[in-house]
Amino acid sequence: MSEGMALLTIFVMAVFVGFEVVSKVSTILHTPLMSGANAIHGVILVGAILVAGHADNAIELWLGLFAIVLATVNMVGGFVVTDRMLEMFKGKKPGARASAGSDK
Amino acid sequence: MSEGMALLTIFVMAVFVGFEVVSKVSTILHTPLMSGANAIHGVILVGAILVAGHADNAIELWLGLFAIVLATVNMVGGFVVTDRMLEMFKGKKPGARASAGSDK
Amino acid sequence: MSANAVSLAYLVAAVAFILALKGLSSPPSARNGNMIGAIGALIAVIVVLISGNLSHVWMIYVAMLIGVVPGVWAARRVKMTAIPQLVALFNGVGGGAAAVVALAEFLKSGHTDPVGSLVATVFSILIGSVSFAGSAVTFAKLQELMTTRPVVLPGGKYVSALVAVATLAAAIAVLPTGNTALVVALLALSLVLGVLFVLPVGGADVPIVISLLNAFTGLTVAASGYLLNNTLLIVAGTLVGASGTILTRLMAQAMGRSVVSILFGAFTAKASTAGGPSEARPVRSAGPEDIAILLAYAHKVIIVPGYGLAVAQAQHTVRELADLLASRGVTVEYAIHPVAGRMPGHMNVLLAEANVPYEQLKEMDEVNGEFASTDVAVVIGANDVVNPAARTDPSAPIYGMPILNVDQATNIVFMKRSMRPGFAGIENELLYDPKTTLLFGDAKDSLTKVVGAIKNM
Amino acid sequence: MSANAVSLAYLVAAVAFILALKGLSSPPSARNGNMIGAIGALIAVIVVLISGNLSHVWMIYVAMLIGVVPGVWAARRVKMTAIPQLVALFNGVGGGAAAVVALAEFLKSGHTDPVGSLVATVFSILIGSVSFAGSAVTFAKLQELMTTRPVVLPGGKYVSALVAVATLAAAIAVLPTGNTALVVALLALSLVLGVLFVLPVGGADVPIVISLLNAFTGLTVAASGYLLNNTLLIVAGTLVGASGTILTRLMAQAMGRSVVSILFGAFTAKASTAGGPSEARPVRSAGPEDIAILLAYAHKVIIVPGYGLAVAQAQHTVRELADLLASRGVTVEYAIHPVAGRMPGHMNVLLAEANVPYEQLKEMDEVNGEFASTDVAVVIGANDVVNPAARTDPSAPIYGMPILNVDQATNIVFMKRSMRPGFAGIENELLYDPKTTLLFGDAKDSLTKVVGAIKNM
Amino acid sequence: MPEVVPRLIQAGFDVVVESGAGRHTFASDQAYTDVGAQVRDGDVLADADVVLSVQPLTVDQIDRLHAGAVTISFLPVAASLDQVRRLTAKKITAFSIELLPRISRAQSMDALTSQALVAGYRAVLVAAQNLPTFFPMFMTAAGTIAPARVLVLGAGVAGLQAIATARRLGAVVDAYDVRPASADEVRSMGATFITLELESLEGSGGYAREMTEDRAQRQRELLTPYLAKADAVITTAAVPGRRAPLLVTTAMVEAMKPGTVVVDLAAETGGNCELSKPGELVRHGDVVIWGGQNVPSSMPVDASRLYSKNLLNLLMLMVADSALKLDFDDEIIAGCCVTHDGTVRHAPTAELLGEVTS
Amino acid sequence: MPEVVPRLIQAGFDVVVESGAGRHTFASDQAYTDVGAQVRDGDVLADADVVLSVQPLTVDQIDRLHAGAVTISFLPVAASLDQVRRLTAKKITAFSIELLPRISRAQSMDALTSQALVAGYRAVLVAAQNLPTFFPMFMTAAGTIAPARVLVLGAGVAGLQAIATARRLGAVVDAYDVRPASADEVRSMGATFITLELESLEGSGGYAREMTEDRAQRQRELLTPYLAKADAVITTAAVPGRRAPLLVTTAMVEAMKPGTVVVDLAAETGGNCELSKPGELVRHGDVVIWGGQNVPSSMPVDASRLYSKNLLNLLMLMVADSALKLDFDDEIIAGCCVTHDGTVRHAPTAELLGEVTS
Ligand SMILES: NC(=O)c1ccc[n+]([C@@H]2O[C@H](COP(=O)([O-])OP(=O)(O)OC[C@H]3O[C@@H](n4cnc5c(N)ncnc54)[C@H](OP(=O)(O)O)[C@@H]3O)[C@@H](O)[C@H]2O)c1
Ligand SMILES: NC(=O)c1ccc[n+]([C@@H]2O[C@H](COP(=O)([O-])OP(=O)(O)OC[C@H]3O[C@@H](n4cnc5c(N)ncnc54)[C@H](OP(=O)(O)O)[C@@H]3O)[C@@H](O)[C@H]2O)c1
Ligand SMILES: NC(=O)c1ccc[n+]([C@@H]2O[C@H](COP(=O)([O-])OP(=O)(O)OC[C@H]3O[C@@H](n4cnc5c(N)ncnc54)[C@H](O)[C@@H]3O)[C@@H](O)[C@H]2O)c1
Ligand SMILES: NC(=O)c1ccc[n+]([C@@H]2O[C@H](COP(=O)([O-])OP(=O)(O)OC[C@H]3O[C@@H](n4cnc5c(N)ncnc54)[C@H](O)[C@@H]3O)[C@@H](O)[C@H]2O)c1
Repeated sequence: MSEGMALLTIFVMAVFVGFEVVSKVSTILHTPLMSGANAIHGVILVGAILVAGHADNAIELWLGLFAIVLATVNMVGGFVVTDRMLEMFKGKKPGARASAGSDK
Repeated sequence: MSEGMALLTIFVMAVFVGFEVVSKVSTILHTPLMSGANAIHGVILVGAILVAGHADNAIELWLGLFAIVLATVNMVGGFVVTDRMLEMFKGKKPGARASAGSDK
Repeated sequence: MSANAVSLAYLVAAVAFILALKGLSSPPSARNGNMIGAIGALIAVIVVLISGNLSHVWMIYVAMLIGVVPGVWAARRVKMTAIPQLVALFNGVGGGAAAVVALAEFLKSGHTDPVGSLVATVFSILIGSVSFAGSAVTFAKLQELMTTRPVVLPGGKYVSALVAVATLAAAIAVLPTGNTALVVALLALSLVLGVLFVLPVGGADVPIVISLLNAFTGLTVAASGYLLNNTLLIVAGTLVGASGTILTRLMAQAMGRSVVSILFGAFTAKASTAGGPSEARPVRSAGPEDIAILLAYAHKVIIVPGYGLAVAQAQHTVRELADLLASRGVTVEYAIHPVAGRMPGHMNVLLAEANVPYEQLKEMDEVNGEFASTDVAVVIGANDVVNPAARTDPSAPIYGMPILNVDQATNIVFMKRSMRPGFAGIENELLYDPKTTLLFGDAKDSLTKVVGAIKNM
Repeated sequence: MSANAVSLAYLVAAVAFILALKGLSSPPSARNGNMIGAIGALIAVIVVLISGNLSHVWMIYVAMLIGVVPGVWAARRVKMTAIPQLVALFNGVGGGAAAVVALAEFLKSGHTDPVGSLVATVFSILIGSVSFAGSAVTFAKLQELMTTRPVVLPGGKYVSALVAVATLAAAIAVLPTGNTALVVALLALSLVLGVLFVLPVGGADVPIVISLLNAFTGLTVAASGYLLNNTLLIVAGTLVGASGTILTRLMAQAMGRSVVSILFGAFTAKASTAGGPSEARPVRSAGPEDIAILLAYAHKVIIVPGYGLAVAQAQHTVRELADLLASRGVTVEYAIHPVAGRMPGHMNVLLAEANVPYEQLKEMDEVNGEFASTDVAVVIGANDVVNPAARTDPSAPIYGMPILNVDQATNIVFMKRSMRPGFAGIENELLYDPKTTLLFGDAKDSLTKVVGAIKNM
Repeated sequence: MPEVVPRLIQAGFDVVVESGAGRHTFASDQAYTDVGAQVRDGDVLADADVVLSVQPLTVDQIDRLHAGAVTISFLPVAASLDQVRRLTAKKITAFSIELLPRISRAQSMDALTSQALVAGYRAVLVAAQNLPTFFPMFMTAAGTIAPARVLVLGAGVAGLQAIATARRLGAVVDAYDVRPASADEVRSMGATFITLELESLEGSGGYAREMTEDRAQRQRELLTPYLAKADAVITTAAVPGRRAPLLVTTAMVEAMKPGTVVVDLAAETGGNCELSKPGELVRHGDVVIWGGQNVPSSMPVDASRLYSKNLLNLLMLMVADSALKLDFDDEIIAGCCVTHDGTVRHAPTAELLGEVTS
Repeated sequence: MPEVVPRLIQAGFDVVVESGAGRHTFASDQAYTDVGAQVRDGDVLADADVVLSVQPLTVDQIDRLHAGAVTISFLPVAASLDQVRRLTAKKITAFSIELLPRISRAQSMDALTSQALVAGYRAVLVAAQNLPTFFPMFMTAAGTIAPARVLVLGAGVAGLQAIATARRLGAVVDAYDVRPASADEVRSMGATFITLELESLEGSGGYAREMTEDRAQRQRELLTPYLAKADAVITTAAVPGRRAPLLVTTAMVEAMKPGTVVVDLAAETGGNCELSKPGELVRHGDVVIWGGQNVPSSMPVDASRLYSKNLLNLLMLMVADSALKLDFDDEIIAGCCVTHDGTVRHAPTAELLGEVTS
């Protein structure tokens, strides 16, 4: 099996996992879930670090560093803000309903 | 990434897909689902064909052919019998409840 | 075909398998799911056949033909009631095939294989053989070629433990050596282990064991796939292994069993007798989901309320069930026996409270002719009023009392808490009828669960 | 670290992300899910940092520090109501990062890359930039830095179409040539496209667009992973892409919108005005699931029945809801206003029919003090009896009538069919209260759905 | 009722109806003739083979029957020794509905049950009618009306039906009975069962046994607080063949709230309440006590409909091949036959007669 | 009722109660004294500032009042012109409960509503009591009893309550009213609304208007088949200040099934049924017609409880700072005041008086 095919297979499987895992989420979790997923794609930080770490010239380096800053904001901020949204599910503390997102 | 790691990744992803996909099945479908899954692992037929087709000596060949027979029974019989079990869900025809499996 | 095209086709087949399992998980899509699975398998087989550089092609075709004929024939002809043993059989041959494939691969290149491959080989042979032998025994049990009761040999658990240890030793010994003789010994020991593993399992646990062996076979196939460097086998096998594991747990849960105690039944003296069909008379009980599906897919349902409905104060819930079914296009009626309950008109008072429209209540004479065309009669907390002893047993205190002809319905569901009799204190044969399914528990609880299950469908 | 160890660590991180999404899908496990995701991300970052052969390590650390500070600060300090725009912002910078990574990779080796990698590069830059620019605009909208109404430029749809075509052309042109100038052009065009894409979206659709852009970013990350030959990025990006897509559909469904019409809002003149907050007074309506969660996580719920409950004949269903909540440990009471309904004691008759215990019925005077400590007041088919105009508006025909102090509850849920007033024919300010959530529909239908949703939790 | 006549004719009977018999049930003589019965003025008894009636025949009426005739009616044996003697003398076969065995098969003939159903329902109407307050709860602009508390003593057929009807009207119902099974039965009607710290009493056939005076005294004491809380009390307690147990004494009535209504369905057999008089509305202080007398007749149409169906079912048991055929091996026929062919078949009655004559 | 006395005292009144006034509601004179009222024999009117009563004061009683006194009671103005004249002459301020505007705020004072509630409930009890059959359905071993069909004509407060009570007892209920909103209201009680092909009539304040004789005739014709199917008919139709509409003629009664019961709550204002006489049970053929007269008084305790609460709420509206203060800008006070300070404030009455004297 070629490496490309392996990656494709992994990609397809990941698509299924992604579909299945969230297919039965309740409305109230839409926003936190979106935010959590958003934080996860902050792993582009790994890519950014690789780019910066293996930069051959200044422009690559600076692009990489710029990407690191952006990706870090995405990842760290994302997890923290998601956690804040989910505070209402800590124990059984009602009423603190995040008025976010699902507003119409 | 080594080929082994790719296969491992695929394996892990497949585990998740397998888990997720059947995690909310109703009792009445337990037996048909088992039977369907059973038919699916009949794809070992592919392996058996490869073994027989690439056999270097008689013993490998015969083992391969034997495996082909077994695997074919598994695969073909499995899909047919599953289909029979599922006849009750054809349109809305009740009463023909497969009395299988879930008997106590 | 190029290697990439083959891989792509395999990927398509793998996706088909995923969709098949997904489809099989819900009633409306189950048949299509199975069909998609079959198509996936077909694609895989065609691809491997045309992907070229196979020798012995004609022999392969003949072998497949030899496999197809009995497979289809058995699957077609077998009686509905014999399906579980057939599934067991199919599973066994699949496990066997995987073990044989691993053996053949080992013979071809085993001595030179890296450890990783040897591990896969050993795993495949061991588990495949256990699955094969175990399935053979379950088949024999279900087909009643042997006793369905748990078989406990004298000192059985020591023998089992011994064989298990020996098998493991052989398996480990193979790894550094790649010794063929050891592999053959492993094969033999694994077969014995498979037999010992299933022998102590009692009748009720057999379906769970079949499911477990099914998961085993899946993992074997995945291991074979690793050996052959074939992603499709890995994915398909893993899918079956994973879903089979979950399914085994779900089945055990639904039947109130523990997988672990079944797994180690061979090694524990106690567990070996658990759940055997030692009760003189078997009844069939089921979970709320089963009842839900039975009802949701019926055309006509008659509800027979009795004293238990009143005791449970389940009048509102039964109405909810009736409304829910009606909204799904099922015809629902209530059959009111004149002496159901403990007061004349007890059921009327009860159902009027829940606002059941009077038109849905049918008197006995009016409804008795309808049972024959009824898919499911749901008897909720009633007993004497449907007891055929009133017709057949002159010594019964209810002999001569007209009863509701529930026994003429295609399926009968009883919701009650136990096997205890009703007011007249006599056993009800109908509880043991093969058409009958029992849902034990307080009527209100049971109804609530069934309603929930139907809503989730 | 060996390459295999790194891969293994990445696999662990990928699994963590899967578990994170799984956890985030159900309320009780959501917080842990998020935590697991964070741990996965931490592992990934640590591994890439220590896996060796990185240059410029200190600069990298500094860059990360520069990112952490504002990220955490913003996430911590922002007001609850401003969270959506923050999420949009985070999403945008993520997309931007992915695009920059792709650009850097391209600059490094783009001219020699195979077509496959170039496709990934182009995809990454295009979608990443769209996501970045689009998110920036949504941020501006939500933060009210610009109007929240759909912005339709004169001839907007032609401009959009033109830019889209140009972007596509640039993208395609890059593939055979690998021309740097074209890539820069692509970048610029994509940014413009992102802006044009989001401008015509009205306030109500913004959350859906954020979710869509989030899925886009996921796919961009996956593409970057392909470029960098990094499985973790592929898996994580794909997971987010797939789940984000599903989520977008779910969100659109829940709000009764069509994803397609939002997607192509920029190209269709009509769609651009749909659902804008052009109605003079916004109300917040929600789906049964929202109400279900609100109720299930409450400590104390007061049900306020009115004439609509009687019209819908939903007495049995409301009791079911109350029982269900009580069984989950929620305190439930009914607040009976003396003139609710159309006949003295109307609610009593109704609820007695459903067998609601008399003790759960509270008179107005008795219950009015309790609303302040109530988490959710559920007003079902009532209107006049909770209308604050009775206290505040001397010209109202109900002025001076004592009312139920529903407005003191932490959350208010109204179940009614429309915004129409009740018997007295006057508007109810409470419907527009920020604490109020409306569930439109026949009371019985709505209640049935809420009950179903709670049972599914 | 006219609707049973065709079944009788089909079974081979000639049906003769006393003129005016259907007056209270709105069944005109014409209605009977229409379905094939003969309507006769004057003496319908002389040539009758089977006589179906509600009340037992008087000695006079018995004299007019020919030997071998069959009578089916209510016949409280202990209180009708004269009639029994005459029936024996005239070799008439007499069946007493009261003596019908309480087995499942006999339920369709069980007039005690069907008439108790009517009585239980009527008892609640009487209570509601005489209560100065509402049964149901109302929360209105003019204040809240609390629901009435109804206490049912004796939860047999009539008692259960009273519970059901009172609950329907919205009252809060408590009930008490001595039989152990009745706790579940009461709960199955949605009422609260009162558990007193007393041993239970159950006789055969689902009936209660009589209790010792000591136990009765204790029971009354324990019930007093419940009576004082009640707005309406409905008593139905009975022990077959005995005087009804005394459950509510004058002192207990005096401890009740003003305006309380007591409905005593056992008034005819001695009364569960000391003050009740059959067929009368007695005022004692601010409490009203209503004594039932032939309660089912206050709802003549349905009461007769059920009763005639009961008698029909019983009679059909005695018919084979269009001819009367008494099978004394049948538990039901044997059980409720009082006299046959000159002998008293009902053992306790025979004993009683023996005692009296000796 | 004693329970309102403390509120009155708190508002600054001295409360005087006629001795024996609480007789029918089991409120002893002692009970009144206990809560702070004075109980007096004989003349309690002479020095009263405010007189609260159920029935309008007689001319005699009015004469005993001093000028400037306030009376609150039912006062059917059209039928009480004598009293009105006297009230005017004596400069007494008289309020009529009937004239209370039907606005939301006035609901707690609306005695018409509270008394209609009682009447609707009692009407069903009367019907059930007089019906020779069951209300609910029963499927028993002795055959099936069909549920009673109850027809309610006029679905105002009393009618809705009658529907509710009849449904509680298990009857199948149909109802008819002329107001368009009542279709939904009837359905909200679980009964079936009868739609006749007639235009609807709605006046102000949720009341019905009177209809032309032509339309009335047509309505009767269309209702006839429904009446013939019913087992019990409860009529509550009224048009404020007018004779009750005639809904059921003698011919229609004669077309009813034997045993049918008609309960006419409008008997006092002329009757919805031609044959009804207030306070009497009339038999016409096999049909029984019960005419209501002061129906709430048959359930004195709760009726008075609600009424006294209504009066209390109304009186409180006239009190400010512990003193009586009539604010004629208040829609309610203005609406139900008949005479004040020597003038007739109620326009239609003034007209009527004008007509009579002229
Ligand atoms: N209608 C009358 O007038 C009247 C009067 C007196 C006697 N009877 C007699 O009563 C009998 C009536 O027949 P029937 O079929 O209605 O009742 P039944 O024969 O007494 O059976 C009732 C069944 O309900 C079950 N049950 C009790 N509580 C329950 C609960 N909470 N949830 C679920 N199931 C519950 C019991 O089984 P488990 O314990 O296993 O749950 C029992 O087997 C007849 O024999 C009749 O002759 C009738
Ligand atoms: N109790 C009495 O004695 C009496 C007598 C006469 C008048 N009134 C007056 O009636 C009013 C009673 O207040 P209330 O709050 O109970 O009622 P309300 O103010 O009339 O409000 C009822 C609400 O229920 C909604 N509704 C109607 N059918 C529905 C259905 N099938 N499903 C869901 N919602 C439905 C209507 O809104 P949608 O149309 O948007 O669904 C309406 O806003 C007061 O003004 C009172 O003065 C009372
Ligand atoms: N299986 C059948 O065919 C059948 C038919 C009808 C009735 N039954 C059963 O027979 C039983 C009695 O029926 P019934 O109503 O005709 O009985 P009943 O009229 O003889 O007595 C009425 C009730 O009074 C109760 N009672 C007696 N002494 C009492 C005391 N001191 N205090 C309180 N309560 C006292 C009895 O237990 C009984 O429940 C019921 O359980 C009924 O279900 C069975
Ligand atoms: N908003 C409030 O404060 C308030 C208070 C009490 C009652 N109301 C409303 O006022 C209305 C009438 O109340 P009421 O019971 O005192 O009225 P009512 O006693 O004057 O009349 C009773 C009913 O008879 C009906 N009717 C009149 N002529 C008829 C005819 N020819 N055929 C059939 N029916 C006829 C009327 O429509 C009315 O429903 C009701 O809708 C009630 O809800 C409102």
